[in-house]
Amino acid sequence: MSILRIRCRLFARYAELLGRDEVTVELPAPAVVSDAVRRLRDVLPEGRLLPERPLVAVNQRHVLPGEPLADGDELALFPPLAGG
Amino acid sequence: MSILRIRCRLFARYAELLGRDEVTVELPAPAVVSDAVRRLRDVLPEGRLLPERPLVAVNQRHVLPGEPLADGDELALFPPLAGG
Amino acid sequence: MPYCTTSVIDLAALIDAVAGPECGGIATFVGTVRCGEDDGPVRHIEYSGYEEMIEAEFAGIAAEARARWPRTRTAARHRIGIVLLGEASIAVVVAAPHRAEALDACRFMIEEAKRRLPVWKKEVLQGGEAVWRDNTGRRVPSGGGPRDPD
Amino acid sequence: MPYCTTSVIDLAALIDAVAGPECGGIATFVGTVRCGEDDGPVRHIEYSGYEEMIEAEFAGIAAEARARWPRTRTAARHRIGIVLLGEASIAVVVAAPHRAEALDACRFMIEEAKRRLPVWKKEVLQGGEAVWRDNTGRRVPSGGGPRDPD
Repeated sequence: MSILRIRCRLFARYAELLGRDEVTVELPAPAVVSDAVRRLRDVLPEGRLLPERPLVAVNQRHVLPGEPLADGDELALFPPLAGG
Repeated sequence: MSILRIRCRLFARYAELLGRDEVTVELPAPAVVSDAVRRLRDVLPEGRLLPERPLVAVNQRHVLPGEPLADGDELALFPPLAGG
Repeated sequence: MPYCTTSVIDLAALIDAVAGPECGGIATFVGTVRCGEDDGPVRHIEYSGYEEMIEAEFAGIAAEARARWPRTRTAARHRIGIVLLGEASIAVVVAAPHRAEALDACRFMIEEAKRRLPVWKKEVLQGGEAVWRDNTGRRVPSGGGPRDPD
Repeated sequence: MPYCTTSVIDLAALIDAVAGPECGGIATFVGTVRCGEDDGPVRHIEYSGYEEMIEAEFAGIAAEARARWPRTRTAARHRIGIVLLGEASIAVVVAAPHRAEALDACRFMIEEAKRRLPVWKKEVLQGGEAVWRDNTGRRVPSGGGPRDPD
């Protein structure tokens, strides 16, 4: 069974809440975005402050929670957007 | 029978076509805008160059050809508008 | 503040006139004299208008916009006289607390201005010939030519 | 040309960048930091963003606009960092041969920017307290507070 290394980035309030803006998680393949989010909620101190279904981008592209992940992907977790 | 004196103004291409930008006509009351336009087409040299139903304003307000006229009104005849 | 001007339109000044701390969005539209591929070689445009009525109509359009979108602040100008290629002939500026109001009111004002302002334009071509041009894009030679459609 | 900037947004420069003799209309939208009656006393706003992705998203939005309205030319900026009351946080500028294309594309771009740009804002109140504010208008105290809705 292969392992996916996913670089997870936290932005704005999420980075503030968890006191960090980056963490790498390893997941058994195959995995989708929501698997990585669940892992973050489980393993990070204060991880439960993250929502179960945050806005997410993979490799700088907005995606849905069912998006498959590949080894080396960057997963970004976004609080509600506030641009403009 | 009372008489309405209507000050008629011609703008842009209409003024150019008829070589004048103003003429006063007298009409028997009651009269509407289209009566005044018909009179202009009848009495002015080159008056037939004016359309039978031009854009019109009475006292600086856009109106339809059936608009009643009152003594002293100003009637403006407009070529198709080109503002903006 | 008059809506007609014979000077270059200063968009920044119009924006300054409507901006304020309670406004979150400013929408503008600027119409410029163009010389596109489907046009002949235009040297400049001469705008003429019934200026007192332009003032009345533009004031009415602004009042209608503020009645429909009460929290908007508006400014507008139409240039009269010779306008060179690329210069602005009209500008509409609307500030509002939220963007939808600003965008909707700006569009309303430019559409109504096009429809209602008593303004005419004569294109002066590179060779010196002049043609009247209406808002349907139809050209009519200056000084004669076919009658308007009845 | 980067879409993110930490400097004051220069609307005139953006307009100059898209204007041209083939363009007959220029539509712009500028979003400004406001302090309206329903807001608390805001001192300034701190915008932060995922800058590489803002560049990618804004470039995508502009490309989509040009695909849908092929004759448009576009320019846009989002400011990052401290933005004072009344200053612009975002500007979108669209030039086109005809006004409908310019207005439609401008609106499309600002709506998509609001929806897609990875940008966040923290309001710093007069007393120094900071609150995160999302685009629904909801305030969340900085550093804690309730979870986002799932």
